[in-house]
Amino acid sequence: MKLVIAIIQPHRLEQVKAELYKAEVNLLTVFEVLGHGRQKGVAEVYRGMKETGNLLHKVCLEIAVNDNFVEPTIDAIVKGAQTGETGDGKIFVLPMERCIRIRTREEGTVAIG
Amino acid sequence: MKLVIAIIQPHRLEQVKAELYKAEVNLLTVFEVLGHGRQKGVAEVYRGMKETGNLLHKVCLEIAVNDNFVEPTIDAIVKGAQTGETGDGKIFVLPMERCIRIRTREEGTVAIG
Amino acid sequence: MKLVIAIIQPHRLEQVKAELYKAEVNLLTVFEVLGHGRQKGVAEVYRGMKETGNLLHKVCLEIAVNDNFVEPTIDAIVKGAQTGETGDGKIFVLPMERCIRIRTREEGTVAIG
Amino acid sequence: MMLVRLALVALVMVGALAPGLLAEQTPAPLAPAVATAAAPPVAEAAPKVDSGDTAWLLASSALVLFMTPGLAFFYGGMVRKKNILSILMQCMILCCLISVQWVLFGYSLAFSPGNWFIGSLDWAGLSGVGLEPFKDYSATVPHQAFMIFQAMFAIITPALIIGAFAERIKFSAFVAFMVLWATFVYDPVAHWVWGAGGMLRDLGSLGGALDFAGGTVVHINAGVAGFVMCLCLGKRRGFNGKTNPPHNLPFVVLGAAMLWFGWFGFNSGSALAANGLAVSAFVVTNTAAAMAGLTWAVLEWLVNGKPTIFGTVTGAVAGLVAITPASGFVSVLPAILIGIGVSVLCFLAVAYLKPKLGYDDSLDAFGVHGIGGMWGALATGLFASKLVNDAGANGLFYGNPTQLLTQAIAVGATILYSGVCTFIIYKVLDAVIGVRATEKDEVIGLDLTQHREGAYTILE
Amino acid sequence: MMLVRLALVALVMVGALAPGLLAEQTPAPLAPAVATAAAPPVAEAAPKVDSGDTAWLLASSALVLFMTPGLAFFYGGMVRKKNILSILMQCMILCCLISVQWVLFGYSLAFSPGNWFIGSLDWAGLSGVGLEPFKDYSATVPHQAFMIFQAMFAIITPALIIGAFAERIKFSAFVAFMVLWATFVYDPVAHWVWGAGGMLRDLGSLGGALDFAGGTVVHINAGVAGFVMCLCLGKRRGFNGKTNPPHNLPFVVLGAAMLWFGWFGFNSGSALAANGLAVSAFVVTNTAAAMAGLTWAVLEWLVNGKPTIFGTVTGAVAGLVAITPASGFVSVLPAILIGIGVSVLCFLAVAYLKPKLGYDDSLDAFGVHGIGGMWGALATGLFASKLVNDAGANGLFYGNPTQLLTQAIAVGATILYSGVCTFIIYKVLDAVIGVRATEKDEVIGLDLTQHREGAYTILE
Amino acid sequence: MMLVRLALVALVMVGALAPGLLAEQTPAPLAPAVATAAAPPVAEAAPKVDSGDTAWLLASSALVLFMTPGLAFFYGGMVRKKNILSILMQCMILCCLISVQWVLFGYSLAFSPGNWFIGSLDWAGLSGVGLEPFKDYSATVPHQAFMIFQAMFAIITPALIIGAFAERIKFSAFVAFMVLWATFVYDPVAHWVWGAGGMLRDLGSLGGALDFAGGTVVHINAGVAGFVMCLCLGKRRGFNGKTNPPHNLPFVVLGAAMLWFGWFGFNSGSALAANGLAVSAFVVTNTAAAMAGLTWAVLEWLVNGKPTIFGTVTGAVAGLVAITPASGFVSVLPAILIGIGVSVLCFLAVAYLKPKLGYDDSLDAFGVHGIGGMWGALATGLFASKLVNDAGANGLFYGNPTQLLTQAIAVGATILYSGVCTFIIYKVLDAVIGVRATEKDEVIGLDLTQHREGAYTILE
Ligand SMILES: Nc1ncnc2c1ncn2[C@@H]1O[C@H](COP(=O)(O)OP(=O)(O)O)[C@@H](O)[C@H]1O
Ligand SMILES: Nc1ncnc2c1ncn2[C@@H]1O[C@H](COP(=O)(O)OP(=O)(O)O)[C@@H](O)[C@H]1O
Ligand SMILES: Nc1ncnc2c1ncn2[C@@H]1O[C@H](COP(=O)(O)OP(=O)(O)O)[C@@H](O)[C@H]1O
Repeated sequence: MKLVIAIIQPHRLEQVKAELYKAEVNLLTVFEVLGHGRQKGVAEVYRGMKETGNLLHKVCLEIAVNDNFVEPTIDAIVKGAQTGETGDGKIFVLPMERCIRIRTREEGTVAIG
Repeated sequence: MKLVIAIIQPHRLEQVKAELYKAEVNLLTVFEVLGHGRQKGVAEVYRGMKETGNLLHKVCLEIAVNDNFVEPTIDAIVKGAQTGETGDGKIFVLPMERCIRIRTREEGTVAIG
Repeated sequence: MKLVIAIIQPHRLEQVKAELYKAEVNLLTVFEVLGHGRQKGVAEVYRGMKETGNLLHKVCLEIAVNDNFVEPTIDAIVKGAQTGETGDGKIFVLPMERCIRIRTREEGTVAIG
Repeated sequence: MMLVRLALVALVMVGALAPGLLAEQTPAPLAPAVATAAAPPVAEAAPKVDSGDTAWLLASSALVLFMTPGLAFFYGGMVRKKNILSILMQCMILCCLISVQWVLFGYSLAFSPGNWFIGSLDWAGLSGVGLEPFKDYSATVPHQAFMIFQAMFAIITPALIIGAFAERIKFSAFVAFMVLWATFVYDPVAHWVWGAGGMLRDLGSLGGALDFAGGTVVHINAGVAGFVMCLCLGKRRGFNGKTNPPHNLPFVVLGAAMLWFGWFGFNSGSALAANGLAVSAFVVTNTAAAMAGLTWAVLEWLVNGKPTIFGTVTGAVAGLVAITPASGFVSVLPAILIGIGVSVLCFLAVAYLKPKLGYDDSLDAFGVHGIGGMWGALATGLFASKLVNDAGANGLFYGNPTQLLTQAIAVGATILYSGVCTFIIYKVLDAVIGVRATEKDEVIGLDLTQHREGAYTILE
Repeated sequence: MMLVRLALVALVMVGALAPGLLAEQTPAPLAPAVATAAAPPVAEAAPKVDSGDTAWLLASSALVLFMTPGLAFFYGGMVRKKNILSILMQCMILCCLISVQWVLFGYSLAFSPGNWFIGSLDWAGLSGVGLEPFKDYSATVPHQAFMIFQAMFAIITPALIIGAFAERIKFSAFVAFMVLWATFVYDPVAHWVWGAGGMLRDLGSLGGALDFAGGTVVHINAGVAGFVMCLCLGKRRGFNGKTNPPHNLPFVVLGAAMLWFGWFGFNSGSALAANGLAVSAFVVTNTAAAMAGLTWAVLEWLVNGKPTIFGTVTGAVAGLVAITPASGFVSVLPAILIGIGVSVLCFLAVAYLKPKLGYDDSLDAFGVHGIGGMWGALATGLFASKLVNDAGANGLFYGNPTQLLTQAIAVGATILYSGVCTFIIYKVLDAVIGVRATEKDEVIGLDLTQHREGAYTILE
Repeated sequence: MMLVRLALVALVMVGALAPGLLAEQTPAPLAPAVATAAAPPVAEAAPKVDSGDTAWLLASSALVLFMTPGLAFFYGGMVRKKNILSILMQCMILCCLISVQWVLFGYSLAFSPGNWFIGSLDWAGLSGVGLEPFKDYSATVPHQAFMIFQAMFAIITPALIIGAFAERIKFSAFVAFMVLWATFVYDPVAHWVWGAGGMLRDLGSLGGALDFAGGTVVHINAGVAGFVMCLCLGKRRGFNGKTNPPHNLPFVVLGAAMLWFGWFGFNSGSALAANGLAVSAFVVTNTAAAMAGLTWAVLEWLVNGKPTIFGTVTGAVAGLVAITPASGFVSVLPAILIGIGVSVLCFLAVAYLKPKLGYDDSLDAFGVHGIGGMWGALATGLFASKLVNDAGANGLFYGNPTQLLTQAIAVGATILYSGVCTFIIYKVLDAVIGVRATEKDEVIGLDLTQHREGAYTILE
């Protein structure tokens, strides 16, 4: 089992979700993050002073998948999120040892989906 | 050492925290996420148009624990979060290689607690 | 490849970022979390009733790095975030199996930076 | 049980008072308006509209209308994120509901000449309520202006109750409750105090109860109803005496500011003219609010170590509540005392009495409006002075202890009537449709479950 | 294409009407103000300023100014987080822009005595617009008070259009569009309806079109312009008929409350005096808003199972729109009918017509203001009564079917003129500077790309 | 050191002026109110309350009260999340504190007939301040109405200073500072300019300084105090010339809208009557605000490539500041010039001077109110015209260069007095209780550390 973490552009979330459904990956967790990468954001100006924090809005997806789903998941994310411009984001795959469904206390492969 | 990630219903957070204290797990990190799972949320309607995003408010817990604490932690979370209805959430256990306490730069098992 | 997760005091973010740049770690993802640790926060009082939730604002950093960057990254975070007082936070290092750059679909070491 | 006992007491009391009242009241043709005491006894000339008075009453009506959304934010900021829309909705639907009820029959029930208990339906649909002044209520402004000014009071009063049962009421039951409550509780009590021939307006040898802008009619009435409702409904699930922090304190402050701003219309507008009395009411209103806000902050500083903005605005609102009945009858130094008194009492009620007794008055509708209103009504009996308002009366400290008794009777009658009727309405509704939200709905939040909408998006 | 056809029809219609109008109009020296009908035919004494009337008109002007930020929050809460500042900016820059345009030449174009189509530049820079009353517009308040009251209308009207093209317009194009629109569309239409000698103020044997506070000038005018703009600009990218939830519904409610509050100045202030007519307008305004809010909630309850706060305040605003032209001419029961009618119509437009036709009127500027304004203008022709306003006219239900025709002509003329001119302005601007934001800018959000600032911080 | 030098200059200057002033002033029994110049020299009839004037003054008082919460949101939106409540609290506690101080002794110090420097305590507790008009201040409205209108000015002036030391002051020190500042700085300066016998109201052969609604008393006074305080307190920790983005820009806009709205009461209400002068003040107020907002946006467009809403509302507020002293003396075209001028000056101050000099005026209290107030006061000396206000004076451009000198003296006196006294108060307080928050408190945020409460919840 793996935990796939993807950081994407906020406005691509809908497409990514659509691609994931096509790949039959239906369960996911999403949250808002700030990303600092190669992408240069818009330099904000407040009362004449430039704000250079340069943290850009991104969306982070966490998806726990069984091993055979890793590749389709990655493909779906790339398909949905790729624009070809800097700032498209990254996918990280982490090993995951256990997965438990709270409702039933089922564990393992069956609990993931 | 493991990193336990749990996604639960927001309104069970208090109970989960209470159970964790009982299990002597006192340190944790919490944040708000949106979950997409089996649970069907309330379909929102705005000026007659249904919103079908279907991302539900959830709370994510991250708890770093020593190996012998993994089981008690899982038990506590399940106990606090289980309602028996869809949407109760999941627990993921990830291997963790190192843990450093910033204040003291202590590392390893001792730094976790 | 590792995923370095650091939980720090919000007001140290600027320093940590500065230290990371010095260490040539330029890419990171940040989000706001609530931490429950040893640190005792200010007990809030609303209309005479104490609020004892005791979850304090923290900032969480996620940084994917190549193995040779793990140590410098940890050093930089500690340098930027350490005040010596309870609440300074923790660093967790997780093994990471794959890293994909969405824009190019490059994978592995090269995709991290 | 306790409530049933209370009901009995009420009936007895009302029964005991009624004959005397009837005797006194029935013959007297429209006693001079005590509460709305601005009108001097004019010679029988045709009443003329004064443009300045009308301008002020219209401005005041707009200000009072603005208070209900103000209250929505005051309350809405206090609840958890998942329930703010339910509060906003409850307040705004009352703006809609009662505005319509009022022109259709509410105003008629409350203000048309009827008996000592309630008006008639003669003015239903505003028939007979025209654009000429109606001498008994306002000699210098169009009758409809008085009507619409009063409409705003009829809207905000039930809205105040919302604070008591926030976060756990079913919306359908809320609507039904409010229609009944407005009709069977608010309209009669308004009639008693302000209506031509109303029973508290002239208590015979006791004189009339003084209530310039609604201490009994508005605040006690709503506060007690809230108290009964929160007892009947029970606590919020998961409520353990610990408070949920307000999800958006700036909204609470915004609401309080809108309330303070609007309250100038509420109290000063109740002079029904842009004259010295209006000015005096304006001044004491501001002073009492300020002093009460200050007092609450100081109490917190002493008790909790730090003063809060939440406490300060709570105190200011409590001060506004307390000065309401007194605002046309007291001068500025008594206003300061009223402000101090109300914050001490409400602070005790909210921070000690409530946790002690363990009722869940979610946003302190009773603790602030009930307690504050009682103090204000009684304090009017202490500090009222004919020097401020010739058409009023002197209070205890100006040599007239009877006035305090009169005030106490008004307070008692309102408490009993409001308490009993609210209880009855609750029981009927609970039997018929059920008042409380289901556990699941409460846990998910009323916004999603009662209204299918969420207040804030997370991502976009 | 369709639009081009419409333009032709408009030209024909205007062409057909013009000669007759000219014939009727030109000789008649400043026909009595129908819309601003408060002024009685005074004997030729030197006009005197009435302090009460002036107080109310100044208060009303402040209230109407407050509506534009109200609208900013009403609209701003509805968009996605990344675009709220663009809405606020568009509204506030209009406050600035039109305030200046108005004193420089806008007021003169709209209100100085000119021909049937437009005023002159005689009053440019307010020359000749003094502190004495100007009898044709307001006999009892300084002329400049009337001017500044009208300024607020000139500000909010273009602001209403923003809802139609929200989240996708280039800011520079927005500014250019608004300057042109205010000058070439708003100012003439205001002249037609309210200006001395304006063509819709006296349609000869048809009488004059009744528009008390701006059903045609403000709401239809803006609503139709919005409709044309959203057709021209096309849909927002990613728009698939599904709605983006409002990012901050409490802001929507706050905005609606500010609008309701300010609307008392809008409608009641249009009496230009603190008299019975002002009171009547105040009462029907409140009633129609309330009834419309209630109706929308009920419709949602029936159709979607739950009433929403979003729907309720949308309904209330629609009610305010619809009562606007009628507010000085109808009594309270017709106001209730107008309120019911507008919510039914706008609900259908917003929830069925829009998805069906597939245009992307982002925040329903056309659906609420266009449709609501048309209903209101026509309903004035149904329910107007001389019993309410002697200087007005009777409507269909009071025995004068002609009035409905007159109203229909005013509606038609406004629709055609606004539609055609908006289209022309769009086309010119699109050719010269391009009106729509680039895809990239739209996707990142207008706040960052058009203004280099963000609404909310995440961390601190 | 520099400050000490300044203090010396001040003493010298005041010393030099005083004898002349005394000579001129002492005999003259209550010179005619220049600033509050609405009152015509009435024959000695018993003064009568005018309902229209009273209505407008009450409405204006409510509007000005509403400005302080407006300011709270304007400032509160600009700070970081962890400090917003401290701003709201500081503003609201001032509403409470000064309201009480004012009725107890502040009004007496400022307005009771005293000497050229300060009033007496004769009117303490409002004794002698009744419901009859007091001819010297307002011939047609109750004296208490004038008093409460002035109370609102006394509240907002210290609140303006908050912007300068935001995010780093200890709350206890704040309270002490404000009580002292209101009493020893605001009250005397108000007396100089507006009080009967005040030293700037009649500068002998120079005429009187013109300050219609508070350019010197309110804005320069507060702005300079802010400047001194931010120098004394030092920069916020971590401040490196880079700005923290405002945490909630919609709140900033909301606050600006409330300020604009309330400012109509501030300026137009200062006519103390609903007459032509009030209307004129209303018109120029709106125009200057609009033009200044526009100018700031244009400057940003030129300098930074994009106009911002933050800049636009900052400009509008600056415009309101600048027109304040001039509002009763200038006509609309000068108002436009005043609006342009203030935005240019304040933009330079905020975007260039501040970073250059490196002081940390957190929210530009000095940059906007100080600079804007000075420009406004001087511009009054340029553009004032007796055609607008017969009781005023002509400015430089209307042939009276002396007026500019008079204005400069008023500006100088205010700067010096305010600067010196603020410095002294700071030094005393810093020695006694310490003014600045501890590093730890500042870092955690003032909300939690000074008030034990947080503005927004994250989870619920
Ligand atoms: N090594 C990393 N660790 C953590 N987050 C990263 C890392 N690299 C990229 N990110 C995240 O991905 C986002 C996009 O990265 P960026 O470099 O801008 O685009 P691209 O991957 O197209 O070059 C960043 O804003 C950041 O949130
Ligand atoms: N495979 C997964 N990867 C990531 N998050 C998941 C996964 N499965 C479930 N979740 C999270 O857990 C939440 C609850 O899951 P859901 O399927 O609704 O309930 P249950 O686990 O009771 O069937 C989801 O909303 C989602 O946030
Ligand atoms: N075992 C843990 N698992 C998850 N989060 C932790 C853990 N230990 C600490 N944290 C996070 O680190 C923050 C700081 O920890 P705390 O114990 O207060 O400080 P210190 O590490 O200096 O003793 C906590 O608020 C919490 O968010």
